[in-house]
Amino acid sequence: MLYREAGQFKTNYVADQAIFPIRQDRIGMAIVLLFAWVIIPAFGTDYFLEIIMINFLFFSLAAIGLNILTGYTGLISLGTGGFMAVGAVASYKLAVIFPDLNIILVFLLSGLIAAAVGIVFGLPSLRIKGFYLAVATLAAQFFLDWLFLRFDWFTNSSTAIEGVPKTLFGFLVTGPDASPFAKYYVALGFVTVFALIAKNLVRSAIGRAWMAIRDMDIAAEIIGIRPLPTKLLAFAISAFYSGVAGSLMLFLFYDSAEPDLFDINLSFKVLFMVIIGGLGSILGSFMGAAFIVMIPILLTLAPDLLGLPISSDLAKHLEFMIFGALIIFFLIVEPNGLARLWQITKEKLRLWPFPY
Amino acid sequence: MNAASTNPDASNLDTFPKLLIEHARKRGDQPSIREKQFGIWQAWTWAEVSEEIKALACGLAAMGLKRGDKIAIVGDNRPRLYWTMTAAQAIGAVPVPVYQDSVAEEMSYVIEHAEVRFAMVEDQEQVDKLTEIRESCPRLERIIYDDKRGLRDYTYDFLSSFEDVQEQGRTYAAAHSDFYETEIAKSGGSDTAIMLYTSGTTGRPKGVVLSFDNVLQTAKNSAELEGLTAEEEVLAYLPMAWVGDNIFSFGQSYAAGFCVSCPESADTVMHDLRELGPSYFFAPPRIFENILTSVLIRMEDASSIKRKLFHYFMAVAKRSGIAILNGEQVSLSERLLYALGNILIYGPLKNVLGFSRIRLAYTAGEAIGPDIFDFYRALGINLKQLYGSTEASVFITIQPDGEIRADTVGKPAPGVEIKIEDSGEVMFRGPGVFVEYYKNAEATAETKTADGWVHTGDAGFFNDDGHLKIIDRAKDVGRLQSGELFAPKYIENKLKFFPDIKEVVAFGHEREFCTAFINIDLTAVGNWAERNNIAYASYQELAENPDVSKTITAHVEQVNRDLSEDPNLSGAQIRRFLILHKELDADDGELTRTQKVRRSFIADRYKPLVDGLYDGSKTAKIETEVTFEDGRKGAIRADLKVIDAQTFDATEHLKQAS
Amino acid sequence: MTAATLERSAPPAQSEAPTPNARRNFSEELLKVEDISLSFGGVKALTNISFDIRKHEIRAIIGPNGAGKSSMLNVINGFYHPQVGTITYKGQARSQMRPHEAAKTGIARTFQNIALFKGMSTLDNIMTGRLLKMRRNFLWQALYWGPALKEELEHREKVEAIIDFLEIQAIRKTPVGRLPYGLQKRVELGRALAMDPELLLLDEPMAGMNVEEKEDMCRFILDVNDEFGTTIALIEHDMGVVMDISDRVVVLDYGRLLADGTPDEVRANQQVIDAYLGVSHD
Amino acid sequence: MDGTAFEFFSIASGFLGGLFVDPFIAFVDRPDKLIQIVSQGLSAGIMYSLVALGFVVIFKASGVFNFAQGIMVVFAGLTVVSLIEIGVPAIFAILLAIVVMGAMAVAIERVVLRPLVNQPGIILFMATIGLAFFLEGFGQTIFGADPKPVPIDALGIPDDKFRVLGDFFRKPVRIYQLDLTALIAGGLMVAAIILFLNRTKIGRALRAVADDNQAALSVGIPLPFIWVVVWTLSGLVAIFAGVMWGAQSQAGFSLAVIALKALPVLILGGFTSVPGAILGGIIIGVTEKLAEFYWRGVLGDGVEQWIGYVIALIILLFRPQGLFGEKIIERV
Repeated sequence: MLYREAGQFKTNYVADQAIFPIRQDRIGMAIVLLFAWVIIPAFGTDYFLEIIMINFLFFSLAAIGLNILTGYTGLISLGTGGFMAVGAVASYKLAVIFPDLNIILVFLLSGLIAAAVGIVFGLPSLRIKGFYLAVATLAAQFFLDWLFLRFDWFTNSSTAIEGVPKTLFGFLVTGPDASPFAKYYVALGFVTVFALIAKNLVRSAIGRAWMAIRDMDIAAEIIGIRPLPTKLLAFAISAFYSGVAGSLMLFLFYDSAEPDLFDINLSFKVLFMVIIGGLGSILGSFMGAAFIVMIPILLTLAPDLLGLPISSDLAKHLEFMIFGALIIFFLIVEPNGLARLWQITKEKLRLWPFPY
Repeated sequence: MNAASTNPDASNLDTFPKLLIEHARKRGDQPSIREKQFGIWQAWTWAEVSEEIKALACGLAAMGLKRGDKIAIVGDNRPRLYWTMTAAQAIGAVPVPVYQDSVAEEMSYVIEHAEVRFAMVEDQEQVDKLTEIRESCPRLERIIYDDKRGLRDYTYDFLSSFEDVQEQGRTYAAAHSDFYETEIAKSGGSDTAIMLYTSGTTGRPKGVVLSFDNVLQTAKNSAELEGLTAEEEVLAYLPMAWVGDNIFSFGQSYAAGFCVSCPESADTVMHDLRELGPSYFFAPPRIFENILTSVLIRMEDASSIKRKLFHYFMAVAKRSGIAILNGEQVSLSERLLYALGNILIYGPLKNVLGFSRIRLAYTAGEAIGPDIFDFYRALGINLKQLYGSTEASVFITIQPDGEIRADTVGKPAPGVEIKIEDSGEVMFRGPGVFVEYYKNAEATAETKTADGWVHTGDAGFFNDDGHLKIIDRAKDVGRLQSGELFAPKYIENKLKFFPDIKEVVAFGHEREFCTAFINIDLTAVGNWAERNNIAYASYQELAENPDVSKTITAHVEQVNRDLSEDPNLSGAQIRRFLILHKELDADDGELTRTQKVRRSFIADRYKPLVDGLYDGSKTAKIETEVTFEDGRKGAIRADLKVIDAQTFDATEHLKQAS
Repeated sequence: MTAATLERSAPPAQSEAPTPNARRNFSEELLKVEDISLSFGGVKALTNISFDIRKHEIRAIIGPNGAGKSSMLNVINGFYHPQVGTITYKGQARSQMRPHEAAKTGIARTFQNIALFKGMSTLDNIMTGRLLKMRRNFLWQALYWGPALKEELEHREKVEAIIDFLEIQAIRKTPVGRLPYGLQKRVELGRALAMDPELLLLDEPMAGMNVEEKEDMCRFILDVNDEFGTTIALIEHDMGVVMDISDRVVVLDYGRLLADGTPDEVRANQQVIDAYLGVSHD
Repeated sequence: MDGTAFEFFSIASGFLGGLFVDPFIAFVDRPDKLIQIVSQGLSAGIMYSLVALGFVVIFKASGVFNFAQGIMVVFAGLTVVSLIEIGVPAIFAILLAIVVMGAMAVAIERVVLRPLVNQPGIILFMATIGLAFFLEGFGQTIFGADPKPVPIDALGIPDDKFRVLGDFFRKPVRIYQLDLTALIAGGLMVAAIILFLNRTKIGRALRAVADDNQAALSVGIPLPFIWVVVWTLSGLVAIFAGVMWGAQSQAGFSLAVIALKALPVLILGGFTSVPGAILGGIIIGVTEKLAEFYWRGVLGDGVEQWIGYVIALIILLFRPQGLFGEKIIERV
């Protein structure tokens, strides 16, 4: 309905292969970016920026990472939390050991370290498939959890790792004293750049190789795709995203965290984002992250809004139940995720008023 | 090359090659033609096209194509085939486009009759066809192909590729530096621009000779009348051998300087139409009708909310949209409602169909159903009817903006005079009037009077507003035994306006009463059957379904009721009819290539059925030979039910009305 | 009637010319298999198979169900490793090879049960066929700019030429999962062609098709052979098709070589007649 | 060789020695300890086996990777305990728990599985994670979040330990009756399930379903019924596992996480193998306890948290189908 595609014809491949070949999509994206970069920081409260937006942003990044692995390459992973932990710990250590290192480099290097760890734990994927692989990735999760808890070198002998205060262009952007405003921009910058990179990857040769492996690995091999490097690259890039997300989580959101924050439940949370958002969709990663981030917040707010006094314990229990029920409900309604829902809607809008 | 020779003054731009050079000079970097190929719309600018055509023209000359020679053009709409027209014209040769789907025998006649020496064809399929008929057409010396696919093993020495010809042309042009410009300068407005073979309903096709003046004047006049600019977008998808395509996709493009786009393949025309979003569009009523049918069918499957929205706003549009488009007075609330409808329904609908940007759409060739016509106008698409013929270089009448009616074809086109003979036949005279029928002085004399008036063969009259109304072919208008008027096409069209009915052949001339053969529309009725869980394996089975008969009978009776309102035609109501067991098909000779029914051929072929309609029997038997898609032949036997329809007399109708 | 009526692409007026099968001469060996034996845990799939495939020819492998035809293709493109025997490809005796290595040396194939990437469009599926030829690493691809974009577009052009060749423009952006069977087969052929193969292995390219689709597919196979000079080895059940389009035929039965020769020779071979018409093997 | 290199070398050799030499010295030095730890490992292993068995039964019959198995164990255990707490006799408490688990199976089939039929495995897997969340919230609402002690006496489970082999070793080996009971009862349970699968009509149908859904349908047993049966069956196993496990410590929601340890058992044994689940459980249980005890000196506490996975991974690298899975032959 909103789409007016007649006359938007392409006279070269550059235009035809653009990320948003339809003009209305470009306009939509411009509006989203305008909101994200100007309107939200201009009008958002500290609470909104920090608790909702930053929370949403680093989870989006983690979800994109997992989506590359699970959605595009078809390798189920339950180790995201572990890779995020690697990123968080690495950035903490790097920031402490090299106090002069630029914060952006700290985050990127942490991502690279996580990527290296990802490659190691990705090795079994050559031989193991499906749920076997999923369980194998749990090994990464548990091992890393234990590692960071057990060897206090990682935490500098403290019980928690901390977001070290750092400046960027003269502004304090991390640590407890940094303003949510500054933190938000750092998170947004990372997410914008890396979402674009992810989108570029999945629509070029490497993305097609991943999807080929996902859809039919035997045929992929026969057209010349080498399975191990392709899968390992997916693991590495996925872990890189998770690692950076873990760093952002520590430096921009929690400021201080015990390593067990990055436990198996965090892995599940990100996996939920990917499934609810939509496997094999960058947009879906954002939608899933928004959904999973918002549910607990809404569920905590709901009793107050409805004027129902519930004990905090009961509220907590109810939150679990509702969360679980919602997950099942969404899987039943649209197993292919919110992105698919949007895709269908978009398809309908493009064909409106026709049904097909 | 001096500047003067490439820069003829404007009044001297009397041929297409001259116009081409002018366009290359004036808007050299603007697109001249596009083709969707390899997934994108590849474009050539006027400057590039000018170079391509020059190389081609010189190549053709180098290979021996002489002034006055004919070159056949066979294939789908493709840039290189359009270039061939201009290239041939540049060196004084005459392009003869041939219907690409005609069978070898039909093609052979045209090639032979036109004394074609060269042929420019699209691909292997056409090469094979022409190679086959070459034996019976000794004059055909050279076949040039555009697409070399599958032709690698063809070693015939009479075959050349398009690239070869251009290569030779470039060499030739280098050696004869002034050749091209001199040749172009040699032609003038009165020289032959093109020969088009009409697919006449009877007899052999005739070669209509049109001069540059004919085509160019008509194209210029019409472009001026409608305000066509160099910014128009046009999709060239109709057969190149048809005069309409020659005007809309070629003549007017040169006259106004706009870009013409060729679709990717026959399968993708609708999709390409949507992508391109033309601003100027021509389609015969049949296509508009098909689009409307598919719109309605698709809306049937839409959710009930959407369906209700659609019907509600379509009612609004019918009520006010047409008036708004015609510039009439409409209340503010209706205008707001229409604007809302535009957001919710009309805009998206036009977008999906590819009609969003249409400023001007024409239809012609047959009567268009009022419902169909109104539908598009109500959407805000400026659809107009025109009346024309090959012999007129298309335009005889055009509906002026603001004076659009479904049942008339408008006022005389610029420069055209029209008179009605006592017999009721429409005659015209104007700049587009053809030169002659090629090698057929007799037919020329029959059609064109000494002072330039041309018989259209259509019966019609001017109404009070000065609009021409066409009833039927003059020779087809007959009389029942009772002496009452029988206009078969009028009746047929009325029936064909029902989406369920695809084709009708009415009988009645010198008969006791009027009868008809009916073809149901497989798409529309098939869709109905699917929704009602009625299984059917073939057209024949669906046609025999009693529910279908019932529906069709209702349609026939509705038409009878309408006819009874018209005192002149009330005698020619359909008393008996039958639903044919097969679809009428051009491959069986039952339709012309432009999908018009060949009445007498059908009457002959299905004589047992016609007899059955008049001898009062309940059923009629028939055995027919058919050609399958793969070219094999087979026979269909059928035992058809003859249905009696209720008729109404004028008085009864009046009684009901009072 | 089957596609058997489709003649090798002789132009119409030259029908008096010697038949193309006889006219076509092949001497250069592209691939030779010698004494190949393959078994799965004691079950013998192939026994002592030897034959060759010569450059530019269309080589058919026929035989009843379970004759080992597909196993033979799997051996050629490195999916199965025979226990005994040697494979000489382009003059080099091949050791064990993984399928992606076979792909690198110019062997492409299609599958009996279509093996397309269901989640991707026709265009993307065929684009995957170009992966081996794409040189830019993922860091460039992450930017989708400069050399990576240029490379992407070059390959898009190649792929578009294939789409045009196979006449599948209308389904360019349709996810392949939604396509009817016949078109899927065509897309799969497109993906194999995108690899610019020297040897194209087709596993029952016409299985499950109607007459019209078969004719189309025959035309495409012949055109591929003709235009690109691609050597083709195909497995097919439709004898009419096989006899019409292939230059030489290998007949397998129960994993053994039954006959090898031109279509006419094979047709006249008594053992072949027995295998096909005589005692039923089921 | 300078000082630091030597230092490094000695640390490394100490580390490796701690991993691969010292334990064996300890084995010989204190065989009583070894036997005792192996027996603990056996009893933990049989628990893993039981949870894994629940997974296997469901996965075999419906291809669902049931992540909620752990929470079902907790839920079942708490149901029994809570019923006894409010005064229901033990035997009725167990019978009631069976009814509850049966009802839960019906509900799960109706609400979760049926609408998701024919969806890919990962979707069903995610749904069971959702189910796990729901059950956890639901269970905490009903039973409260705090762990409850299992009334061992009421259930008639012996709670003594006895010392054996005192004559052979420096110290006698302590064997807990609880472990022994678990071992014996677990063994009986497994035997019963194997009998059920092999000897009853429904059991055979279940196995048919595992091989081919269509084939099973043609036998005339409705798929939903089979699903209810397998979920009830795994509910039964859960009751047993919940009570026994709870008896060793306490019945509480933390047990659900421990149940994740049944996963490497699955890899090891194969997702569809009943004997695999049992043997895998015992291997993992014993290794875990051994590693925890003997490597504590070098690696510190908590080795048992991940060692099972590492063992499973190492085995997978050599046998991708697990110890008992069928060999996968890839066809094209």
